[in-house]
Amino acid sequence: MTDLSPARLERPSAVSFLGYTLGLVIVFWCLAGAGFSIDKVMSSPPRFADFASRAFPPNMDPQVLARLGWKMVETLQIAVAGAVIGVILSVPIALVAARGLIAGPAVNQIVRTLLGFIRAVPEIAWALVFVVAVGLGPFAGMLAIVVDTIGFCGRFFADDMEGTDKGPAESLTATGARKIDVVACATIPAAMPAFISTGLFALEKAVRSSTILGLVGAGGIGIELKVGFDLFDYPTAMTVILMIAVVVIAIEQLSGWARIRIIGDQQ
Amino acid sequence: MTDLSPARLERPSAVSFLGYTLGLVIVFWCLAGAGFSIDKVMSSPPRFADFASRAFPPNMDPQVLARLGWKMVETLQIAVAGAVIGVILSVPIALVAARGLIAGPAVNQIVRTLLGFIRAVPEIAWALVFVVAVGLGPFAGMLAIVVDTIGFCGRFFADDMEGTDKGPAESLTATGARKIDVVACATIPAAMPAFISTGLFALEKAVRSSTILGLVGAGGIGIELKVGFDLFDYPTAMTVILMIAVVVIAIEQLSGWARIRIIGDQQ
Amino acid sequence: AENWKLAVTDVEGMERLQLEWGPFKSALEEATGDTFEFFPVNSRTAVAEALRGETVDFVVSGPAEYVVINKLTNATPLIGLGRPDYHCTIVVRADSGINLPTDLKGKKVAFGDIGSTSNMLCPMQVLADYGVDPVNDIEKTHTSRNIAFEALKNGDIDALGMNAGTFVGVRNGQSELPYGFFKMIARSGDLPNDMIMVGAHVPQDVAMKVRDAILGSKAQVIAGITAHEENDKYVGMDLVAIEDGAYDYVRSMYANAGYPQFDNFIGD
Amino acid sequence: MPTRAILSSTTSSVTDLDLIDPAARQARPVATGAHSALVSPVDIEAREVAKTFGDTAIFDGVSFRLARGEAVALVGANGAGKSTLLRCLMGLIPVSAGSVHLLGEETSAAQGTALRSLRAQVGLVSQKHNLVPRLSVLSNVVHGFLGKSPGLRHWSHMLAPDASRSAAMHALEKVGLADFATRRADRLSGGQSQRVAIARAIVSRPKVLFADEPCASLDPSAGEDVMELFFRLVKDEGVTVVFTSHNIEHALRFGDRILGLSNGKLQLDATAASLSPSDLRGLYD
Amino acid sequence: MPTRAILSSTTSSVTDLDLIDPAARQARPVATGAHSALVSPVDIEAREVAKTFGDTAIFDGVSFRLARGEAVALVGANGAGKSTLLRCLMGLIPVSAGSVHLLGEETSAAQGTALRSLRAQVGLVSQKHNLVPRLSVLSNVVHGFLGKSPGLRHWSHMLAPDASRSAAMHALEKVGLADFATRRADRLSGGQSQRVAIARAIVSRPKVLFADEPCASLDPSAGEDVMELFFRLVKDEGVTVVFTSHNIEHALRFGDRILGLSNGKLQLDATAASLSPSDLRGLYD
Ligand SMILES: Nc1ncnc2c1ncn2[C@@H]1O[C@H](COP(=O)(O)OP(=O)(O)OP(=O)(O)O)[C@@H](O)[C@H]1O
Ligand SMILES: Nc1ncnc2c1ncn2[C@@H]1O[C@H](COP(=O)(O)OP(=O)(O)OP(=O)(O)O)[C@@H](O)[C@H]1O
Ligand SMILES: [Mg+2]
Ligand SMILES: [Mg+2]
Repeated sequence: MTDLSPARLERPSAVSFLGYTLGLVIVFWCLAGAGFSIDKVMSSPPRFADFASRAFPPNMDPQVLARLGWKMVETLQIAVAGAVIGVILSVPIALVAARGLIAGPAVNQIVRTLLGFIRAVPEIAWALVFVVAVGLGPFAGMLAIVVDTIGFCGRFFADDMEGTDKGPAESLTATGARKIDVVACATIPAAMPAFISTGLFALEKAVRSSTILGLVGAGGIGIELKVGFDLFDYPTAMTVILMIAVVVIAIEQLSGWARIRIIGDQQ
Repeated sequence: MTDLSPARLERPSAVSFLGYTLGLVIVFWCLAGAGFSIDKVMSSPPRFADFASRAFPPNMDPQVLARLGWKMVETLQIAVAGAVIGVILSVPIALVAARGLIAGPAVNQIVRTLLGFIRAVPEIAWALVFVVAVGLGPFAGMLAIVVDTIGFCGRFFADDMEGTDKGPAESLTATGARKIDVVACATIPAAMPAFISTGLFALEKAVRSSTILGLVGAGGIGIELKVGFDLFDYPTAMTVILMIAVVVIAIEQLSGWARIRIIGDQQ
Repeated sequence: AENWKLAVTDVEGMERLQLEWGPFKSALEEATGDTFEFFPVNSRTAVAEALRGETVDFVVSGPAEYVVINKLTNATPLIGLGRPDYHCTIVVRADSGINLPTDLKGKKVAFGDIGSTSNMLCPMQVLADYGVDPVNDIEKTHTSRNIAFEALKNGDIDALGMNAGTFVGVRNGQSELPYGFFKMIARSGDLPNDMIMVGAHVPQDVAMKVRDAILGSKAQVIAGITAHEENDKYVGMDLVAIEDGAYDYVRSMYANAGYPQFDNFIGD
Repeated sequence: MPTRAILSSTTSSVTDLDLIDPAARQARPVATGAHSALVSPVDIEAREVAKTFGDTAIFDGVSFRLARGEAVALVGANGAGKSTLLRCLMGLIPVSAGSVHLLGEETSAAQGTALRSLRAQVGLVSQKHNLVPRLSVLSNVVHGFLGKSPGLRHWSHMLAPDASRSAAMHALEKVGLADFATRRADRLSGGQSQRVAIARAIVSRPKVLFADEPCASLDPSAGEDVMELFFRLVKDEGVTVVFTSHNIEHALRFGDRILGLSNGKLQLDATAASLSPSDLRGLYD
Repeated sequence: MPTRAILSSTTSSVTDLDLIDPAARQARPVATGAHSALVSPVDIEAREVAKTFGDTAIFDGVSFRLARGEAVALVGANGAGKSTLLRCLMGLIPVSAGSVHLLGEETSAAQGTALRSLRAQVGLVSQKHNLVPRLSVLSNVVHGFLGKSPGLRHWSHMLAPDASRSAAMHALEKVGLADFATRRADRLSGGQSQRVAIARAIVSRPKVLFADEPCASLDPSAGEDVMELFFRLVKDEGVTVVFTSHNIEHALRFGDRILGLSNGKLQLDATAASLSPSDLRGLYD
């Protein structure tokens, strides 16, 4: 009987065998290069406790809280504006970046490469570009967030759409629908939970990377954090981190709520 | 006949109507706060040309290229180590973070909140924490990347798994399989393309955020970039950006290749 | 009355000014009769580009920043913000056996951000003054102040060059460390002043008017700057007229640190 | 109890079908009978069609001509290639060799707008139903209009023109699901989702209808009703219907003509009248 | 041409089934006949079971007792609640009222390990097949062992113990798909994927088998073969089989007993012998 069964592993070709081996070797070489050491991790708790003791308790002075709260509102305002515009612009970009959706492989490749460039350019460089373009201030910060969001969401939206079940799309294609209609009616509904997850992450990312706002003179909570650290004022930095955490977790809740509504219980 | 058709819109409840309106108002308020201005964008080209002219051509001095190339290797080494460990650790974390998978809602909530905290803490703070814990050097940088990767991948892996088709999982549950077996056999294969997309993005992210490596004294290309900008040596900064872009695009290609293999043509 | 745009960046030791500029701003507006729009900016590169693009008029910044911004945009100094005790130091652990800067040859030394006056340029200059070439003789690391400080405490690095005032403040906050855990093995002379500079596009006479107005209401403006500080370490600061020549020393520091492009003497 | 929904309107007069465009009824000459390829126009023609997936050949040398208004049953064992052949006929997957003509145009060569306008005149019921899971049943049916009038208005029943909405409701009524219009498509029973797929395929009044095992999940009575519905489309409107079925009785009763795929060839092409159930049995060995 | 695969081994001797554990064959006393609830042990019992989805009641007051070794056909119109009832019986969705006993334990109350070990003795063929699309056919079948021996080794055919692999191949052979073992499950025809689902359900030799329209996508001959296979499991091994079907002939021929759901109630519970096809017709109006 046993001889009926197929081989456990298809015999890998020489090339792919080499590929796997090389991959493993590289990972271990990287681990070695990173100076991996369990000892070091083990010996850290006491030093760490000392450090933590200097950050606790967070600074809860009402005046400081009020100021930080206000900066957080500023930050949120710009982050929301930038993320919303970025997410909206990402949808058409993702449509042409996704393989097998509406554009051919050459276009996919070009758009994905451009998105890669956008991500490769660091925040500080985008900040400079927009300071040059529109001057210091919140608008430059917002534009930097828009670009950052496009680099992130454009790629993920495209990947999310590629991963959807092709069945409904095929059946709609059979009705004679245009590609764009098929995408709107079958692909996007299928990818919607992933879109929400990615889009709200982009908002969260915009809030967290509010240091970018500090770079362009738009105030925001990022500058408070930097100054807190630079002045060794860990309790205040801690307060800022806690505020950011509250926002991040609130966005996470919103995302969960929206996703559950869309995914449904599927029973 | 027409009266047969259901209403176009289910009448929204007063609460949700208020919710939608409020949402719109907030978005517009945010846009206003961000100082949106088309004028400013229009007037930028000459200033921008001046800026660009100072960045081009990139610095292609062979000596500089060699130095930067070497730093890039260092960076990649630590980024790969950190991202690989982070991605591996993220899988079990995501399993308990994903709703309706193996853990109850309370556990999901706690884990997701913790992941939110991890993301709320900025890179510089993680760098500080790990320098305190394990001392200055590549290992601290790697640990910071691990934590960063967990915050990112833990959340996305969980969301990806929540979004999968529940049918196969139900049928495997019916065989009496444990939850963990169901996840391994049905949920993870379904989420695999998304895992690859997210995991390789985490690697890309680790390379891009290599400034963190500079902060912990682990060298890396990040500090070169910072020096380039701080000392207005834009051509060199440009070279670094181009190098990062090459890496980002290479990772993107790898991701596309692996995803296409897994998604298949589905005909 | 005109509306000026004023950016505050990298004013070491006066970081709080970036956060709590309200009183300073009103003092300025009262003194000049103009209105000022404030931009706290974390990146001197961004400020320089804004000045060059003429989207900002005045900048409050430090000496090292002035040197590079001046080089890039021809902005000129307007008023110096003279502060007491603005200097840097080289610190080691008391138990390290290092007593002289020359003992640091071949050792690990951490500095602050690249291009920071008191956290990088100045300590490097100090080393050079003691006969240690900061580029070739030591193993240097650039990192943030807190990371460097923690690393020194743990012995990951052998010495740390930073703003002396900041160091003293931090050390005093470390109640659990024994007295005398650290020692300074060298310190610099006082550094040139932080300043308010004016963009090249602002007409000279207008700039002078603003300067005179500020100098005329010195007391209020100083009070504005120091208004929110918990302690009085900045009390005693002064507003002074300055000239560019005072910064040549800083220019030479750049060359000494391995970045000759900002040094007048080499450039000429 | 919403359980039992009845295919009530299939018994009503055929004028129901003409709701949108009464003129359409006479637009297509009705075939005079089975195997009328020579007297009435040819709607579907396959010439030496072959299909391989990678190295695996599924079928080859498949040729046939189907006249307008014929009801054709495509039969064959599991894996014989019925679904694959239907997808080739619609140009959803490329043929490996040969050519396919649909309504006078070559689908296997058509592209872009030409291919789309061809498909817009053809309805397809997929074997897997392929509804869009998270949308309502009504929206799924409204999607059937996307070929004929593309664009935003047919993306959702909420945006659809009144005429399309009522036509969609009417199609749902025909398959007995009018009460389920607002239900999410992933909360239907197997048979219900199959019926929605049928409604989507017929809502835009196609000239040609491909139905891949349209009755597989239907209960006996609903299955008959659906076949009756197809029969009416053929007889009264001259629609050409090609359906696959594992129900030999259905195939012989509702098909004018039977095509049988077996071992990668078209082994059988005959009028239903000339065949008995036992003749088909041979295809399944 | 891989097209036609034959259910060859269903005609071979029953000892095939005993490959893994020859002792198992006699482990379960065989029922002496239909409606033997009183003489042989009761394997499945539903007491006043009701199910509602949100506000929609699907059925209520459903009660029955099925003896070990009975073959039971569950019939009813589309949307009558057959699939829902099967899922309630397996504890995959909670019942809204009443209780379900399976193999002597209350599934509707069981949790954790108890529920799992109960399910491990039960096989299920879902109406939608529910294969894991990107895995191989063989891995999908090997998954059938996850209940009896959980853990890594049954995650994939590559890791599976030899005994499981050969049992899985054997099950595939029974459904005529031995040649497709390494094919990705999303590249199968409709009937092929249904057969894989059947193989997965029987591979671990369950004591109870629930099959939701197991022949819907199968060609007539394969459908018969699968029903024969079930019949053998019942007669030779005392497996209790509950299958739903829209094929009245199958239901009457292979079921000892017929349960009919209609209008939210169990309207019919009788031996197959006492019923004629026309008796069932009433369920579909
Ligand atoms: N993407 C694919 N790659 C390889 N083989 C495939 C692919 N899709 C289908 N096949 C194979 O092609 C053959 C024909 O499949 P098809 O779905 O057309 O069969 P069918 O006649 O519709 O069968 P059924 O009655 O089971 O629906 C099958 O053997 C199937 O396994
Ligand atoms: N998640 C759900 N929410 C609401 N209603 C549902 C849900 N799932 C199923 N239903 C409804 O429950 C009823 C019974 O569905 P079920 O799938 O059990 O029918 P069935 O008897 O198996 O029908 P078929 O023969 O078509 O497979 C149907 O009317 C269906 O629309
Ligand atoms: Mg098929
Ligand atoms: Mg069902």
